[in-house]
Amino acid sequence: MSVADRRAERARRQPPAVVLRHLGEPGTVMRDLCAGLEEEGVPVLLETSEPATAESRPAQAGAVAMAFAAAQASTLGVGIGVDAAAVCVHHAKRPAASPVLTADLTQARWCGHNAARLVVGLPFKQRPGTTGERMEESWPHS
Amino acid sequence: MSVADRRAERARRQPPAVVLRHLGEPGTVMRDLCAGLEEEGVPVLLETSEPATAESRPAQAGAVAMAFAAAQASTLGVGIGVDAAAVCVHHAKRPAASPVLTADLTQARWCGHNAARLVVGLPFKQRPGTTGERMEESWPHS
Amino acid sequence: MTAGRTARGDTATLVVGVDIGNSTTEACVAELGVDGPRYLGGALAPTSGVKGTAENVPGVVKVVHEALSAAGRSADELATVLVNEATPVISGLAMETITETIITESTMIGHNPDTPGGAGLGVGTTVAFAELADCPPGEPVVCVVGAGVDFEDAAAGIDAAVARGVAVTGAVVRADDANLIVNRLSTPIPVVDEVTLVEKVPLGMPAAVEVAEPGRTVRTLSNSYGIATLFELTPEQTRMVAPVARALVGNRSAVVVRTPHGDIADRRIPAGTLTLIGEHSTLSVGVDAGAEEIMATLRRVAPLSDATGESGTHVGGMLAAVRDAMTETLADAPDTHDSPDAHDAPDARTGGQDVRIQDILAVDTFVPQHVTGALAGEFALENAVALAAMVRTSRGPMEALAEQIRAALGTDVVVGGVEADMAVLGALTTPGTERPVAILDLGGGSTDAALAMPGGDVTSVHLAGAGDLVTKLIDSELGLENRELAEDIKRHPLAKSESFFHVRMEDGTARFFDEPLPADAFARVVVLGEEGMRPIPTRHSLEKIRQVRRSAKHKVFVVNAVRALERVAPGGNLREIGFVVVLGGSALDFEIPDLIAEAVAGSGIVCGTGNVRGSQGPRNAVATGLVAEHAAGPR
Amino acid sequence: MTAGRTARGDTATLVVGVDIGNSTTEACVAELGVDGPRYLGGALAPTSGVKGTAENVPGVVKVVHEALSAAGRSADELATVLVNEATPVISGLAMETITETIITESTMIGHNPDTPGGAGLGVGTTVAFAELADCPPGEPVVCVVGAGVDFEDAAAGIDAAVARGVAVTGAVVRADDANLIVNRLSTPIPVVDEVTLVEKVPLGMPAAVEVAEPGRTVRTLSNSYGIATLFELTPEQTRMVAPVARALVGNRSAVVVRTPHGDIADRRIPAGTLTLIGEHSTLSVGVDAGAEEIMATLRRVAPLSDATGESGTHVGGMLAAVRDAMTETLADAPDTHDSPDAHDAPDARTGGQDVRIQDILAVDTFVPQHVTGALAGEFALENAVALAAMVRTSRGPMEALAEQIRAALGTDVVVGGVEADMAVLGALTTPGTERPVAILDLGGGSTDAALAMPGGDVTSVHLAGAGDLVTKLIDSELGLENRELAEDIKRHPLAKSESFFHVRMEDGTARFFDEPLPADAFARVVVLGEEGMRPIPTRHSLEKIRQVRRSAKHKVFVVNAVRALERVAPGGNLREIGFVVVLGGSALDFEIPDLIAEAVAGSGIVCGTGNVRGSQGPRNAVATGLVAEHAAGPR
Ligand SMILES: Nc1ncnc2c1ncn2[C@@H]1O[C@H](COP(=O)(O)OP(=O)(O)O)[C@@H](O)[C@H]1O
Ligand SMILES: Nc1ncnc2c1ncn2[C@@H]1O[C@H](COP(=O)(O)OP(=O)(O)O)[C@@H](O)[C@H]1O
Ligand SMILES: [Mg+2]
Ligand SMILES: [Mg+2]
Repeated sequence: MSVADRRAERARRQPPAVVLRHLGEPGTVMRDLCAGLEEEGVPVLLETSEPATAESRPAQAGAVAMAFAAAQASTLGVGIGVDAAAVCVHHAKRPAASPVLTADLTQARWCGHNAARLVVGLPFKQRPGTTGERMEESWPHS
Repeated sequence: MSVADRRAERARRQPPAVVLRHLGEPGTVMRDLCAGLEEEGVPVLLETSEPATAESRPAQAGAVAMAFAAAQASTLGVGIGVDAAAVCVHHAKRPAASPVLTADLTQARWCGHNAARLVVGLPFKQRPGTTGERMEESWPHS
Repeated sequence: MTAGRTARGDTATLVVGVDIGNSTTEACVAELGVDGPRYLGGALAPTSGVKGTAENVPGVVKVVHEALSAAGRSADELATVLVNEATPVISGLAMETITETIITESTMIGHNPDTPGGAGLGVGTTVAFAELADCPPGEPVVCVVGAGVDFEDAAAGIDAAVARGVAVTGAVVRADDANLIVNRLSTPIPVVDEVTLVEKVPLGMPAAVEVAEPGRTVRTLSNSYGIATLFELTPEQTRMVAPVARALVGNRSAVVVRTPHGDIADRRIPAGTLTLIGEHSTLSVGVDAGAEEIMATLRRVAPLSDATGESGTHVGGMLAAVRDAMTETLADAPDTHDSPDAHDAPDARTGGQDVRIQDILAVDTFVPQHVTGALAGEFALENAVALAAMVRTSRGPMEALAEQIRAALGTDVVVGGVEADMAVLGALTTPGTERPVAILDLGGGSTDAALAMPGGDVTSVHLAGAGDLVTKLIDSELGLENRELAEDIKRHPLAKSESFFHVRMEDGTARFFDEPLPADAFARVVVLGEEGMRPIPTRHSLEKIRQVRRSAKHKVFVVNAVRALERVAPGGNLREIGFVVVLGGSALDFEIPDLIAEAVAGSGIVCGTGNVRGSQGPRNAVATGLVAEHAAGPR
Repeated sequence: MTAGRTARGDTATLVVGVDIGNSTTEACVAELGVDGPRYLGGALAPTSGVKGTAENVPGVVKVVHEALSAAGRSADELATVLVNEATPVISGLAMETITETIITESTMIGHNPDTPGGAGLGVGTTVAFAELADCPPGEPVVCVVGAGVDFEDAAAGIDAAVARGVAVTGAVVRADDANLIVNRLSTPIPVVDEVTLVEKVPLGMPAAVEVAEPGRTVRTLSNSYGIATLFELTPEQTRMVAPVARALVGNRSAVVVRTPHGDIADRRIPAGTLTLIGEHSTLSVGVDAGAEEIMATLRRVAPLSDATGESGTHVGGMLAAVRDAMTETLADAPDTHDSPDAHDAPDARTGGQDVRIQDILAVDTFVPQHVTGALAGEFALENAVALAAMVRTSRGPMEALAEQIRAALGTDVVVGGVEADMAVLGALTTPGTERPVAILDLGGGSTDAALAMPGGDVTSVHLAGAGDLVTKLIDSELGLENRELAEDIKRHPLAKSESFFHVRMEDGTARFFDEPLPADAFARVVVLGEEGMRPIPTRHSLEKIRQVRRSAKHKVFVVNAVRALERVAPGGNLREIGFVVVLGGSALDFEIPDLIAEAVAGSGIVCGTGNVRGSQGPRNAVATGLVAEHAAGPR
């Protein structure tokens, strides 16, 4: 069994969680991602990817491929990949090349929220900087 | 990569489907299972397991283990295992030892329906022979 | 605590007020000092036996001890126990189904299998699958596939007939095989499956099979003129077929068979009559006239002196049972006739057999019932009327009960003032209230109201119908046949388990769980009760269950709250009431107080759930009132 | 086809009936032989320009050619084109918001963040996070955490204050950080987050923060007496705070700040008045009195001769615009005054400037609006009144139009009989119908009805309000600001995409897809329109959207159907009508005909969607009637 396989095996024995794979040391990007997931109440499992595999691909494909692999490893079917330039959220049931969403590193917090919302079936949060949707809530009148 | 890993890899490239693993030749049990899935409109992928791995375990554990492995391989996270005595429906997100349902071979059709319903989030059909639940539908009166 | 006692000196006396309710007995401990009562705590327990009888003693002893120990006091410090008047209230519930749906000659199949097959409309003569091979070419047929026919054989047989030139336009199938058959046909046809009594489908008759696209409903068979077009009906025949079309509205699939006398009838079942005896007039009304008519008749004879129901009907039985139960209670009470209560209606006499129904609440409801003659186990929502009735004495056999409590506790027992007055006094300990204040005491069997005007006058009323009727409506409208589950549904919000790891709450929010949820809850609506999630074993949607729950609360409590407030308000004008304080067990409900507040908001009333003594919520008002009254000294 | 022609001999003449509707122009081709008309087909296209004007010619030419080519005939075989009277109808819609919610002094926060933190109730003085370190121990405080404070710092700061003995009981936070903060505290507190204008929360004031368990709603801050208890309010102050409690009903989290003059007001906005001029009396009614009052006033002045709206209001503007548009249309028509139509109300005079409003429909609705003074972007559902008005002439400038059609097509053009008579004749080609029959023509701008008695008498009525008003109500009640999406929602069922591979239909059934659904539809409500799934960009639940859709249809079409049938029925008694045939574009709707059928079912009426000529559904009635009338020869 390869390292990746053993890791997948381990993940299966863990409590259900979104899997987050990233290059190098956890920094503020990872902190933001985890914060988004924690605020939504969905657990996350951090794993460092070997830079070797990731660096041989272009930046975004790195995040996408990592996210897809992470999604396969996640008992919840949701994975996040982070490379030097991008964050990607993926779902195990989607085609590998068609991730749920990708964003630059400044939008990590938003990605974390939406990875969690993917798990519990809530509509995604509006991407920061886009216009808000109408009617978050409303009080009845009489 | 082992045989099992390659198979999982192949499944991922397939269209989304429930994965069904069984011992030996497809027979009426498999036909019933597939009929249940087809009637509900959810695709299924048939795979024969090597008897070697399965026979070394007790009958039910065989079906359960096969179902769990099948669920891991399924892009929909739902797997079915069939051994000489039992049918098991499993979900990738559940603990390996706690399948969604197990039944004897005569209830294969019912298992097929419920594997499909697991995918689309419909309540399970009543197990054949148990008393039906109330109120399948009702017409309003005026 | 010790400091408090010392500060007040030795003059402080320890008293406990006890309110014996129909369902719940409540206690309030206080120390009476020079500057009024100092409340130390309270307790509550289920009432033992029928309110106002000697059976109540164990419950009273229990709450007194619990209240004392919660306050850190011992029984021998206790000076006086104050008990409310505990006038027995007996209430009853009954239900009459007043409509019935009957299909004759197997005219139609109006069920909704989860997985019908094909889409579109097929018209032809019904032919058994076994006879398909003998069908002459050219004739359009609808194939009826009975039990035991394999789906591959069914598809092959239909395809062979089509190849011979037989126009097989649709099929009706016993098994859950519709898509399996359609997927194997060279040309898809509409197929309705899971028709349990398929052998009863009349053969050799013109028939139509319609299946709509997923998420849509049939358009032709639910339209009288659609059926008329298919079967070339005359206007007279179209008139006959109109009920069939109406019954099929909203279905995704349907079958209509044209038989010589086929019909679907919505029969009204003659239910018993109810005779309402007012002080000035007596009127009878058929229960099948519906709740609105019954309540209008009630208003016409008001004030009500008594009511009787036709014997042999549920209503007759219920009214008799309520009367008998009260008679039995009073038979145990030698002192029934002492001190009639000035606050109660003069008709509430309680002598011997002279027990009279004081109020009735009729509510329109529906009950899911199997349709007679249906081929696929269809249910129809039949109309029904639920009735609550109430008998209440002006004063229970209190002295005997007080004597027994005295003996059991070894302290002085004082039978306190009028219950409504006590409730108002207790309610006024809610912060933010002042006279004119009305209380609404929402119990299990009755809804009681009292209005206290600034001068101190209290008017009160006791109406039939409260929390138990809500539970019954939920139980029967959802067809649960499980009162305890219905009670859970009444009290708690719903959710739907959407995966093994999360549920969606009825407000749309999601909640994630670390441990996988039980498989038997999968995709089910669950009620979030005290002991966790409880699946509801029906196929009703979350929205449907929620709507039944809320409408049951509305039909009982909003109606009764308005009825009660109009009866106590000066000139029936709600604007004369400044504050409404909602009390009682049903005031603990998570939505009933809001429903009532919304209903009276237009009248400029401040309405909210009571918070007795600023801490007890809607509980303990009468017990607290007893203490307050006692502390104020003899009036 | 050729055989058919030959069989009928050379005496058969080819005619096309053309119905110019407000929205749609329809044609019906037939061959008139000795034994009546033989229908060959039809066509339909959007009406070009305003009905009854020369602009209609291109549309007419188009449908005639399409109908002929569909029937396999050429234009030079055509003998006669029959055109309906095409009386112009101009309708208009307007909306007035009549309530407004204003929060003063930032008294409350009533929004529902998805993820508030903690659970319970906290009461204390509001303190900015930066000042927390200076708080003396002992004092209960509610911490206000502004923008830019990191959640770890927030949690550390609160924990430090607590360690010093400051009772931090709750927090109000700018960012979406509630759970992040609560998870890091030694003792959890209720935290309301995503308060966008957190810097406006008044500091140094008593405040309460309440967060309910998931799936539950606040119990204390939505109860007037709960707030009174927390802030020790007098009865007078409690009365002031009651609207705050009411606004918070149903929220999972809430903040109330007690400021000296803090208030929340439900102001009624004085909207304009509407003056309804009847034949016998004139009455004015304020639009803010609501739809019920407006419609009651309308009944009091009936029959209506005209209506005016206060200038400077939406209603005034709308009525003036409708009038102007009609005046302009008529100005193009030199022959306006020829042959006034006996079937129409005598008040529908059309001379020059003398254009009069013929009917008005008022509907109560609501519009989600930002609450003035709200701190977290809260919306309130403000009450509004929507109005539809209609002007219709007795006869349009038909001769000019007929002349132009004649020129364009090179055939004889005959202006046919009265529109209502033609519609009835066409409707009676629906199988299963006979006189007495009423038609209900549900269009875009108006709902028309006609009753044909067995003798042949036809009574007709034209009412304001139809499909376009339904679309407008859906648009505004959901706050879409997208009429085209609203039209889609009106016409098609809803679904919710629950995963990347399946959607749940509004009837609860599921549908699986082989291809992953687009990520932007994930967990969204979608409408299943002709071009596939279209996500609805709001956060309304499927049930909410469905309920708005159905109630809009009910408010317009059920109300108008009953109004119209009562006006045409002998003595207003619906039981005199045997059959109701529903026609027009809105009769194609998947639920409007069912809603109407249900509403009239009690009156023993057979009601269904028309099926003109047994094949055209609810379309083509007038065009078919023109042919039928022509075939029957001069009466
Ligand atoms: N938490 C709760 N939510 C809703 N209803 C409740 C709750 N607790 C008790 N009830 C209802 O209160 C009713 C009993 O009220 P109670 O005041 O105890 O009766 P009584 O006044 O007759 O003694 C029952 O119908 C019960 O279902
Ligand atoms: N399939 C449909 N479902 C629901 N409404 C429809 C459908 N097709 C058209 N409509 C509605 O019909 C109305 C137009 O009706 P129509 O009879 O064409 O108007 P008119 O009688 O004014 O010519 C519009 O409001 C449109 O939204
Ligand atoms: Mg089926
Ligand atoms: Mg949050």
